[in-house]
Amino acid sequence: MTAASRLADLGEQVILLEREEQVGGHLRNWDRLFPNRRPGYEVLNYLTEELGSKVDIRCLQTVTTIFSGERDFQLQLASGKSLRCDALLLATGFDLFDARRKEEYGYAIYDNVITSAELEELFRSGAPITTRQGKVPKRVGFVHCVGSRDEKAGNLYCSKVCCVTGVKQAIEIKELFPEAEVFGFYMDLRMFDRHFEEMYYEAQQKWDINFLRGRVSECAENQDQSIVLKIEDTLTSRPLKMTVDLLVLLVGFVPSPETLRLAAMLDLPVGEDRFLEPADEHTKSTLTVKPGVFLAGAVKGPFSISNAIADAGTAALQIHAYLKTL
Amino acid sequence: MIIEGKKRLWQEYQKEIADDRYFYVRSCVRQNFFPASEKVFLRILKEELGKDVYENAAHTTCSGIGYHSDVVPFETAMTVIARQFSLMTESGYEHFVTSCITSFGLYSEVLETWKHFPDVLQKVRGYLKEATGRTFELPKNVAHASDVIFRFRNEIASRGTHRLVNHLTGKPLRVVEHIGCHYSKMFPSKGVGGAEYPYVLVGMIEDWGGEVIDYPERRHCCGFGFRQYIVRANRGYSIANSKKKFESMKPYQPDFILTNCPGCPMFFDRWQYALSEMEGVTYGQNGEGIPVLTYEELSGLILGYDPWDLGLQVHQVPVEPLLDKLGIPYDPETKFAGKDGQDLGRPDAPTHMKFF
Amino acid sequence: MKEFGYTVHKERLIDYDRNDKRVLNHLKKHEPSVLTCIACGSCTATCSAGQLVDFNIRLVQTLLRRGEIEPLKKEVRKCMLCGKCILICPRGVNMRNLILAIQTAIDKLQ
Amino acid sequence: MISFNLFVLPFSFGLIYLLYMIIRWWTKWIRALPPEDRARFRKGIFSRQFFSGLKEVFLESLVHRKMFRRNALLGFMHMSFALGWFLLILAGNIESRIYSTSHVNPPYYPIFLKFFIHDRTVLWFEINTVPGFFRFLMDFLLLFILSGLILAMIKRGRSRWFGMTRTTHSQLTDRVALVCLWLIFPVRLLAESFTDGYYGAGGGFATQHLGNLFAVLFRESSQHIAYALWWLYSLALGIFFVTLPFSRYWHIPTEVLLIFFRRFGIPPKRIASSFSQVEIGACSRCGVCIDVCQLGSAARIHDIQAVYFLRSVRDEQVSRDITLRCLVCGRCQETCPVGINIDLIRLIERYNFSGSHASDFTYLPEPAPRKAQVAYFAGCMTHLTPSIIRAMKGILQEAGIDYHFLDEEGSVCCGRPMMLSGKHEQAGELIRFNRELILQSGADTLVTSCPICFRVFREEYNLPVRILHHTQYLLELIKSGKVPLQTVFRKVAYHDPCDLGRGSNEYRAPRELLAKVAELVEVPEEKEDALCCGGSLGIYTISSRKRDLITSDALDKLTSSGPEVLVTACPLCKKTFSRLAGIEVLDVAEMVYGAIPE
Repeated sequence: MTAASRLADLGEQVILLEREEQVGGHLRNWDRLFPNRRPGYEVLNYLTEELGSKVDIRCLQTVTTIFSGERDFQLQLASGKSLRCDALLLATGFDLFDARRKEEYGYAIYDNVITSAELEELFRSGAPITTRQGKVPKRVGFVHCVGSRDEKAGNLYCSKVCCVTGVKQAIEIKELFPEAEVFGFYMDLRMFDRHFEEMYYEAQQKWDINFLRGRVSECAENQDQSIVLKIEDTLTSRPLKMTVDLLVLLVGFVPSPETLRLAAMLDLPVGEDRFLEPADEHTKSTLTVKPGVFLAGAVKGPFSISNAIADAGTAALQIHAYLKTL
Repeated sequence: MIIEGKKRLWQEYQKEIADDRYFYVRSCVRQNFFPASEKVFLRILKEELGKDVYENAAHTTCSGIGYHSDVVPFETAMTVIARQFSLMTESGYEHFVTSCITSFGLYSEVLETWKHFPDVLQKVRGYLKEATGRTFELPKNVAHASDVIFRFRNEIASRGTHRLVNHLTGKPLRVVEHIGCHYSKMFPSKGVGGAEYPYVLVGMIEDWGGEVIDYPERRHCCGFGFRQYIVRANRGYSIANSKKKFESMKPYQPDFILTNCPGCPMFFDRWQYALSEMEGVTYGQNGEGIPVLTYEELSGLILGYDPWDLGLQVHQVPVEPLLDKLGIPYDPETKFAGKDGQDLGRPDAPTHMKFF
Repeated sequence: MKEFGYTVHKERLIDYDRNDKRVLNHLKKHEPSVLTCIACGSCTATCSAGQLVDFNIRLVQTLLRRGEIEPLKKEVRKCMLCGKCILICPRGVNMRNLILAIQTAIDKLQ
Repeated sequence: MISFNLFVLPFSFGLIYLLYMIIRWWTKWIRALPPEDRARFRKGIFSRQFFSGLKEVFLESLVHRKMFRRNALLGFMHMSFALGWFLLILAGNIESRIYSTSHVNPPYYPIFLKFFIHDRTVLWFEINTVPGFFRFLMDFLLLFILSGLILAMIKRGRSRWFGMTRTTHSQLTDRVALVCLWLIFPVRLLAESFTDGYYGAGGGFATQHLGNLFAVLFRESSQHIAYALWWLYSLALGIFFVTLPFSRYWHIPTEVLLIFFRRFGIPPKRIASSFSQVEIGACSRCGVCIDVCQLGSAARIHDIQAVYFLRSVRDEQVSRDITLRCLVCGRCQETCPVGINIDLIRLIERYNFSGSHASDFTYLPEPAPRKAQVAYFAGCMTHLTPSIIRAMKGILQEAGIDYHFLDEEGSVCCGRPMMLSGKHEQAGELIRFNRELILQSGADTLVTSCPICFRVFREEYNLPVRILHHTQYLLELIKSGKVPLQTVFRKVAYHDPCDLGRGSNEYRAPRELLAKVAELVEVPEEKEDALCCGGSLGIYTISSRKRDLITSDALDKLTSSGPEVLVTACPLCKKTFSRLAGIEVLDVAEMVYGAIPE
């Protein structure tokens, strides 16, 4: 969205193809954003207003084929329509890791194991947060790095934003249930950006949230449908067993099949981590090896919202510069 | 518990099980632990299902116990297994069925190794040739005996005289299923239902009318863990593991435990006795233990075989309460009578556990 | 009780559900700085006593959080209260009162 | 015939009760003394010490010399009450003898003399006569006291004039006693005046005139008013005497005993004893300790100052947290007019809270130091300021000293921090270890860089060797010309570490050293009044934020005259200051080392 409006501002004619019925991507499902816990819709509204009617937005569109011409591209759409363009920007984002693939956590099998996305949806809808049996959770656990930094899940990379999301959601749970015990089970806490570490400090100091270092190895369901989890308490180097009423899995980023399909059509290089490779990691991070094709945001790997917006701006400028050369 | 979730997983972990012409290899220890089980397996396949099962008198241990106790090197184990395959090849069979879970695990391990490192396979062929002058083909299909029973569970049910239902209350029996660690923990794809929620025994229980208990320590090892058991001083570890499981399953009030491994039923059965003697605890209802069955013994009961022919009298946790629930008739008099009627002698009654 | 020549081994596992959190709760009230520990271990690295014995003042905080009272009791006895750790701690945890308050709390319980 | 009237009863009962309480407690405390101290006491009574004791009682309890030194107005206020009242009683008794018929008078007789006696023979201005003189004197003394009373009232609102920012929050008993005390003298004035006015004679220059005025105003009824006032006067006295033992005024009798305890050489104890109890009772809650406490002035903690702490101990309501919330910097002790060992009483209470937990120091190794003439003990904290160690090594090498670095491989704590927590037994184990270590080194001089260690070495180790702080030792070296120095022209401010200054009374050495190598600038509140850096190991229950407030406040004062370097002589002070200081913070040793020519 940002890239589109920037380009429009620069006087370019932009067509924004969206697969969903609305633009905004994952941001639409997010209640509040880290680190300041401001409502997600604020940002979304800003972006939408900024976009206004500057660009031609076409929702529910799927690109079936792309013909790469000398200096332009022909897009064949599922709708039957086709359209020509001088430059392509892939901003098709990411998918969330399918938590069912971590079978040992029992997601979609045990009643009270949910994902961070589901919890966020609960926050957003304002629906009461209870166990599936309808009782107020007395102890809530957050499992970090679900589907990230995990050879068994086939993802060696770090999804970057789950740590801070975990801390944010933990605080939000405490805001709702001050009496509840909240645990974060982590391998490392990567508070990589500004105000993140302070938020982590607040979580400990103000909200009394416990962070326990170790990766949850397996979960099981008790008779009362609470979850008993096993973990090594690496700080005492002893195995630890704990019952939680609600277990939240902080699911990471995975490349979306759609992105990979488009990449294949444009034969763009794909990295070991199955995210798209820019022309140069440092100096040409929004360009690709293919002239006229550009990348922005989470097609290149895990991105925070602020970083994605910044990246989109850069991409817009790169595209503008490129179009001048035509 | 969201059952759909499990079903979806079970769909993912389907495995091919040959339907006839089996080359059967036995377990080292089961005939001492639960003497009738392997015999019953053969009887069911041959007499009930009319399958072709071949046993070769020359087959040996797979050396798994030695391998897992760190006394047999992997090369040796592979060569021994190569010999088993050569016996199969000679006898003109391609479907390999093992009675032992550890063997099954080891066979899978060896075959995977050979698949990924063909040079190792060549080496082993060389060893075998050198040592015995034998050659061999790889089996087309390797299954554990419980896989085979699983495959024919409906046939068994249809021929059966009993179902896993309490004939007094009409309620389904509540069953704890325990899978031997070496069945699918090493190679989830080689086990029916995978490693986390194996289906092989669940399938039998459900299709025979029972209800499966999923308790927190379900995944935990029975406590055999070769090294732990074989060294006497280490048996404290072994029994502690079993105890952990008993304590975890007790609140669910299971009617019996079903297993598919040589070691597990042995330890569930004997350790319940040992614990009752050491700590005075029992885990079943009103002072009884929780009966432990092998899948063959259970199949036998379903098919209405005489409990004593199934060797249930050698269980240390008495099975009578279970037989009563199943409504299976038995003669207490003949419990300790041998095949030809001679007296096998009665064991001392346990101090705390109810004995019949 | 029969003797079989072996005993049932004790669990090494920390059973968090069963452990005693009363000392922890007392500390949360009387020395809240304990909440902010990030287990970096700088306290242990500089500890005077730690140079001589396997005393781990970082572990004191961890055992406290896990409700492992027995080992905790043993551990706190080794502290010399010299206060080097306080000068090092990046999160301003007040270790010396932590030690004393733990002892007070344990006394209260017994 | 003995003069009597019902209204004397409240006074009399009050007096009897008070005397009973004093005798009861004094005997209790004296009995509770350990044998050797009781012997000292007995010896003392018949020695010259007794009279010097009396002198001190006069100077401190009545004249309030120390108060005067602190603030003239404050001193006068206290004196007018104490001395004035004392003299009033004295003179009153003598005066009463003039009119007394019997040999012994009931104690109330002099107090209510004017009620019983209306001497028309002498007029108020005939002060050359004996009775006239006494009338004059009595009125004069009464006005003297009332002047103090007025000051006391002013102090309520304008405490700054008396050199105090904050004053004590008083308890109920204190307030009751205070009201009575304030009533006694004006009521006495009125009672006497009304009486004298009614009888038209018997008063002094003040009472008589005031009386005549009342007589005109109230005529006949002034007699009844007078009677009522005498009742009120007696009641005020009575109630004051009864509440006294439960109020701050208990310090009046107790301080007297304390003074004799000290005079007779009875030493303070490390555990609760009658000495500490007498000290606690001797606190007059004057509140001068409140302003000097940095926890109050800098960290806004206002409930733990010595006056409140001692009160809560006396009322047996002391809490663990309050006991442990004190820098033990010694500033309050330094300024206490009664000279109570406040820090010691803190440690006694901490000891009482220290609970049942034995320490486990079985891990301490066998000390095996190298033999050397000088033993250097850096101390735990110094290991966190390696620059000090480097400086010391450098200087000792330059001076060619044969020394052994006792704790080069890390130290066993000196034991003072443990003592500060009240655990002396446990501290004893650490002390035994280090003592052994020092003795085995065979050194005749022990040098340490840490004032905390220095103090405990001196006070607890009883070592047969010279114990020096490095500032003292370095001064020796330089005076003996072993270390050549050149002045580095830098303006430095010196901070006195608590345990070196107030704790060990060493203010000279560091200053002399610095004078040789740099230019010392003025520092407010130095030497005895020096501030604590905030890093004190004496305090347990405080947040790091509060500590920082104390440190920043101290820094502001220390750097007020714009030095280039802040110099101290304690690794803990250095470490504490350098976190927040805008300027360089160095140890004296570093300054000296830096002044050694290439």
